[in-house]
Amino acid sequence: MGRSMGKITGVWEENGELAARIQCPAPGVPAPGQYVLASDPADRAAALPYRLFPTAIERDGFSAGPGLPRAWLPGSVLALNGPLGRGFALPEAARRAAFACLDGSPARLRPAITTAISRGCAAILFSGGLEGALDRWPNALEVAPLESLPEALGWADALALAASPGGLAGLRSLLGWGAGKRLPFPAQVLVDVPLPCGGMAECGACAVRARRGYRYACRDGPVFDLDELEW
Amino acid sequence: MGRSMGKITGVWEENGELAARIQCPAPGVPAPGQYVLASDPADRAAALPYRLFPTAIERDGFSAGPGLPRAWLPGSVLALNGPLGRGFALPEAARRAAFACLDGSPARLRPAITTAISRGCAAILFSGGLEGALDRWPNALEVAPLESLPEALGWADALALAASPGGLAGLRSLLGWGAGKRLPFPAQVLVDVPLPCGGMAECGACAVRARRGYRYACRDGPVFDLDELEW
Amino acid sequence: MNRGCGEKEIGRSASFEDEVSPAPGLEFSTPLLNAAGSLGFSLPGRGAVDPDRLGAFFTNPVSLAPRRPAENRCLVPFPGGFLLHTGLPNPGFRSVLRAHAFRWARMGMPVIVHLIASQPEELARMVRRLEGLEGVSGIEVGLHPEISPDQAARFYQAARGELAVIASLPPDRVVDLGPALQRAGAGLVSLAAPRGALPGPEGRLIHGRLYGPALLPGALQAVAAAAGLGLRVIGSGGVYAGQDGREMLSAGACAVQVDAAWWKGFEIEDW
Amino acid sequence: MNRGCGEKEIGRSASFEDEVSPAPGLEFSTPLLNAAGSLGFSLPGRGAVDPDRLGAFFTNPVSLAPRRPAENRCLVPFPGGFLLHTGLPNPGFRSVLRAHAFRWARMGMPVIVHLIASQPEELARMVRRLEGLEGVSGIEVGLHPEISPDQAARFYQAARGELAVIASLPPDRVVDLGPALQRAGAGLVSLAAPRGALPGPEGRLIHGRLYGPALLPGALQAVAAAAGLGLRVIGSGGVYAGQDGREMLSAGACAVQVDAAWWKGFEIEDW
Ligand SMILES: Cc1cc2nc3c(=O)[nH]c(=O)nc-3n(C[C@H](O)[C@H](O)[C@H](O)COP(=O)(O)OP(=O)(O)OC[C@H]3O[C@@H](n4cnc5c(N)ncnc54)[C@H](O)[C@@H]3O)c2cc1C
Ligand SMILES: Cc1cc2nc3c(=O)[nH]c(=O)nc-3n(C[C@H](O)[C@H](O)[C@H](O)COP(=O)(O)OP(=O)(O)OC[C@H]3O[C@@H](n4cnc5c(N)ncnc54)[C@H](O)[C@@H]3O)c2cc1C
Ligand SMILES: Cc1cc2nc3c(=O)[nH]c(=O)nc-3n(C[C@H](O)[C@H](O)[C@H](O)COP(=O)(O)O)c2cc1C
Ligand SMILES: Cc1cc2nc3c(=O)[nH]c(=O)nc-3n(C[C@H](O)[C@H](O)[C@H](O)COP(=O)(O)O)c2cc1C
Ligand code: FES
Ligand code: FES
Repeated sequence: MGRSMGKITGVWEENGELAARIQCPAPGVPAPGQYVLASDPADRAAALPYRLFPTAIERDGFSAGPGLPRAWLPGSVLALNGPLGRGFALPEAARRAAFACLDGSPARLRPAITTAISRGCAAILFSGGLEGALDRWPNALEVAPLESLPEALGWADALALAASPGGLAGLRSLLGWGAGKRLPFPAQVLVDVPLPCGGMAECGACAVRARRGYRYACRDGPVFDLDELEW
Repeated sequence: MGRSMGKITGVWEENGELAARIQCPAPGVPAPGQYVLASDPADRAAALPYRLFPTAIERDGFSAGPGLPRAWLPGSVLALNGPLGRGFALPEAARRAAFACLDGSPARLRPAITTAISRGCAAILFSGGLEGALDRWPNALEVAPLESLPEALGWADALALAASPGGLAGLRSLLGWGAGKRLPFPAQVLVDVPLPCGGMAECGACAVRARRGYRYACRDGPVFDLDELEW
Repeated sequence: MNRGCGEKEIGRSASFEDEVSPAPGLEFSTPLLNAAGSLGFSLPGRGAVDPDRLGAFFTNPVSLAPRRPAENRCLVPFPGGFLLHTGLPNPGFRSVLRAHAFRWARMGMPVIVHLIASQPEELARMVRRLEGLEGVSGIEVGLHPEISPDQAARFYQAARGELAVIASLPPDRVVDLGPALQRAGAGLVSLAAPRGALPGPEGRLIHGRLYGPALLPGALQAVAAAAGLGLRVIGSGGVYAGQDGREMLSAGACAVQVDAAWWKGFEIEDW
Repeated sequence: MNRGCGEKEIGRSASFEDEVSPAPGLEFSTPLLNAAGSLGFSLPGRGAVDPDRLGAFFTNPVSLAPRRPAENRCLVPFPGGFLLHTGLPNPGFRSVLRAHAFRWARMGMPVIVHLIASQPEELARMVRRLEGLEGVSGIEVGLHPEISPDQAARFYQAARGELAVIASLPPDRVVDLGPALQRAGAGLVSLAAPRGALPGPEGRLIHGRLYGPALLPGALQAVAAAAGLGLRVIGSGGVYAGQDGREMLSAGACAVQVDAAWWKGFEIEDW
């Protein structure tokens, strides 16, 4: 889609931080796992656009946050660049999807979870905790502590993760899964790295170590097949 | 008074900019023409405190602005330093007070005007315009265009000005008043200069050229007897 | 103070309507440029930047051998800006040419290739190869932050040849590197992003390049210092609006590079 | 890298509980200091700063002759900071002594007098007069932004005598002035506010000192550079919170000066 203008139509607090709903043209709405770069043209002090991952997706907009700038008030106009990158593509045939948030906010997994459940898939979210109001999560979602993620190995037929590179480095030991060994089902991971240029500059800030060399999360990700990466 | 904590109890727009009411301990309330330095402890990016001139004075607080930071929302806590400096001291006996705003916002003169009127003094404000809602100004106030300020020379028995150093430099030609000649009544001027240190550092940013050398507006002003200054 | 790039403009600053000739053989149709590293190796697609409004295109930094991203790469925000440490990853000179030279030939504006090298000989090898290339009008030589004045002069001399050469100075080294470069024959310089240090995500101090509107005052000072030495200077640092660019021209720059502001959505139309 | 001030601390950074001895004859009860120009000629009243928590007091800059405010004095904000041009007004050395020397004697902490001079002889005259004065433990010598390495060494030598001498370096001159000062015998430096330029209220470019949290990355870089040369360095620039000061100590500073953050209401208690 590229550049468009968006408008903040609502803000609220989640865990003491600002979250917002942003209205934008339909082609500007990101799919689960994609991102949008947003700037408030009135904020002269901002050096970079904000990286927004959708936490809820609608036809004419999406929600993002928590962690947005306090100065983003309802009515604010935003310059948007997106949707950018590759989102989640869980197998259509998946019937038991495990989701795991290794660090950061699990809200970034919410649209992928909602999509899976709406396809009739059973879903468990393994996470340190659920942020925000419980009513923002689908009723059908089961939630389990992150430590029990190894149990997903026997149950699930697909896995979607969100993790920083550091969190990803701890995945094998969390699962008790031997070095080099592949998981028994398709797995994808949304990698949490800075995305300052969104690919415009090939700046390299978003580089993620892959099996062969590096991948740039802004363009090749931010969602990768787990086996593409070094983990 | 020195340091205290204040709280924003209301915000509104005047001419498209933010104005606010700040609640604080009674000894922290500035008199007309005095100032308070305020910082929002949550605003890590702010390099300096904001200089607040009261635009309305109450027992437990004051109003300030327009021009305050957008991030100052109702409920925000502010670290206050003040009241600082010397305010207006119009002669008790004055019966016909002229007020003139040579540049900037006339709202800084409002508390002095309200005080004069409450003492039974007639008041005319010479100003390029009235900012904000008319109902914030006393009904008894007469308003006249700045160009008619020379008429005050025949009518008034006291004058209170607000001006930047540049505005003050144009006063004699505005009045058609010969170089070195004194006005026929007591006159004071609130000089609009940066007040970054509030006197703490003798930084000199607020220096105002006086008849003899310089005066520091943060400590010797910001309100000066007009004849103290070079004008 | 040298306040223009072309001979005609001595004595007044360039404006964004002007064509400028900062060095023999180099013509910018407008003084608005991009900084190396801000728009990739050739212009990105999606119409993010209108090529007709750009006076020249500066490529990402290119080294002879491929460079991988730094192990401890990171981005650290601070009030008014951010620190970026990437290690300047690039696929190396040959791969860059293979993927982008045909685009440079069709870009419709002068292409300046930004080169980084550890040795003057390395630099010379790359420059000689670029001299034959269609579309390439000049090279910008990245000088590393702690280079000595003698070394800087040697790098400059190694780069001289058929192409226009722009020495990219660390802005805090203008005063001590400028005269040495002038003696070596350099008349045109640009300003690299200043370096700084902040604790990274793991708490250790990371050194990196600084970007953001907070950099403008330091950049204007460096532009004025370079112009004061009699250098023609392409300014950069903290330019986030047309007004910032005009200030830089008034301060003595002959052209202005916009860097990370493109990422925020800098609009050429604002100028 | 020299990571402490006192002999005992080589190899680990100072913390805010430490007493530090940055130079022979100089003892700071804590590494938290104020920068010259931030708290006046002697401590302001009203309890704005708790003198018991400050390791030493640095006076405003003092020149031999009185200095009037610059005609074009001004303050220009920018994202993350502000530019201040005042011309360093002060009533001159004799008047400052008359008004403040008796306070320095009773301050209960080392007093460091910041001196600015156009000539080494001028500096020497002021230093000799201060040597007898009760309470004064050292002097900080302001070096002007465009000084040559030789001149800087001459200023340092003129100041040497009975008092501890701290050379206040422009932060962008650490690399080229540091070695010259070391050869002249200087072991202890501090960092002046960096200079920058922005258009003033009348549109003309104003050069001045820069302050604000946006200056921290450049300051940490300069501290690391000075410590890397083996200098003992008092860091300053952009310190607005205890954490910023601790980063500066980790980067190699032996003590930290807080500047304009006092004006915003910097609380020693936060540390
Ligand atoms: C200011 C500066 C200027 C430099 N200039 C040059 C140059 O001109 N030419 C050159 O060949 N090399 C230069 N270097 C060194 C160069 O940055 C490193 O060699 C490179 O980043 C290492 O990349 P890496 O992925 O191999 O190692 P990394 O894994 O990134 O780092 C290896 C180690 O080096 C340290 N380190 C590396 N880069 C940084 C950094 N930016 N900040 C803090 N610590 C770091 C870390 O402590 C780390 O443990 C410079 C380094 C700095 C800090
Ligand atoms: C970066 C810098 C470093 C300097 N270092 C020294 C020094 O070490 N020793 C020394 O003796 N003098 C130095 N000067 C000059 C000194 O700042 C001026 O002489 C002084 O400010 C003049 O004060 P004034 O009130 O007499 O004149 P002003 O009326 O303030 O200025 C006179 C004219 O000088 C120019 N000017 C003066 N100061 C500035 C400024 N800060 N920014 C932009 N323009 C200015 C203006 O164009 C003005 O028209 C320096 C100036 C600069 C810009
Ligand atoms: C001429 C030049 C040569 C450089 N050579 C190297 C190098 O050989 N190895 C290296 O790790 N970095 C090298 N650098 C990169 C710098 O050290 C630094 O990493 C660069 O400015 C990128 O900034 P960043 O790492 O903060 O992103 C070089 C830089 C320049 C300008
Ligand atoms: C050692 C030293 C000597 C200086 N001498 C003069 C001087 O003689 N005249 C002058 O106008 N400024 C002089 N300056 C002041 C600087 O030019 C500059 O004005 C100072 O750093 C104050 O910054 P500001 O003017 O931006 O506020 C001197 C500064 C230093 C550090
Ligand atoms: S964000 Fe810049 S290359 Fe990916
Ligand atoms: S505001 Fe600093 S001396 Fe007046």
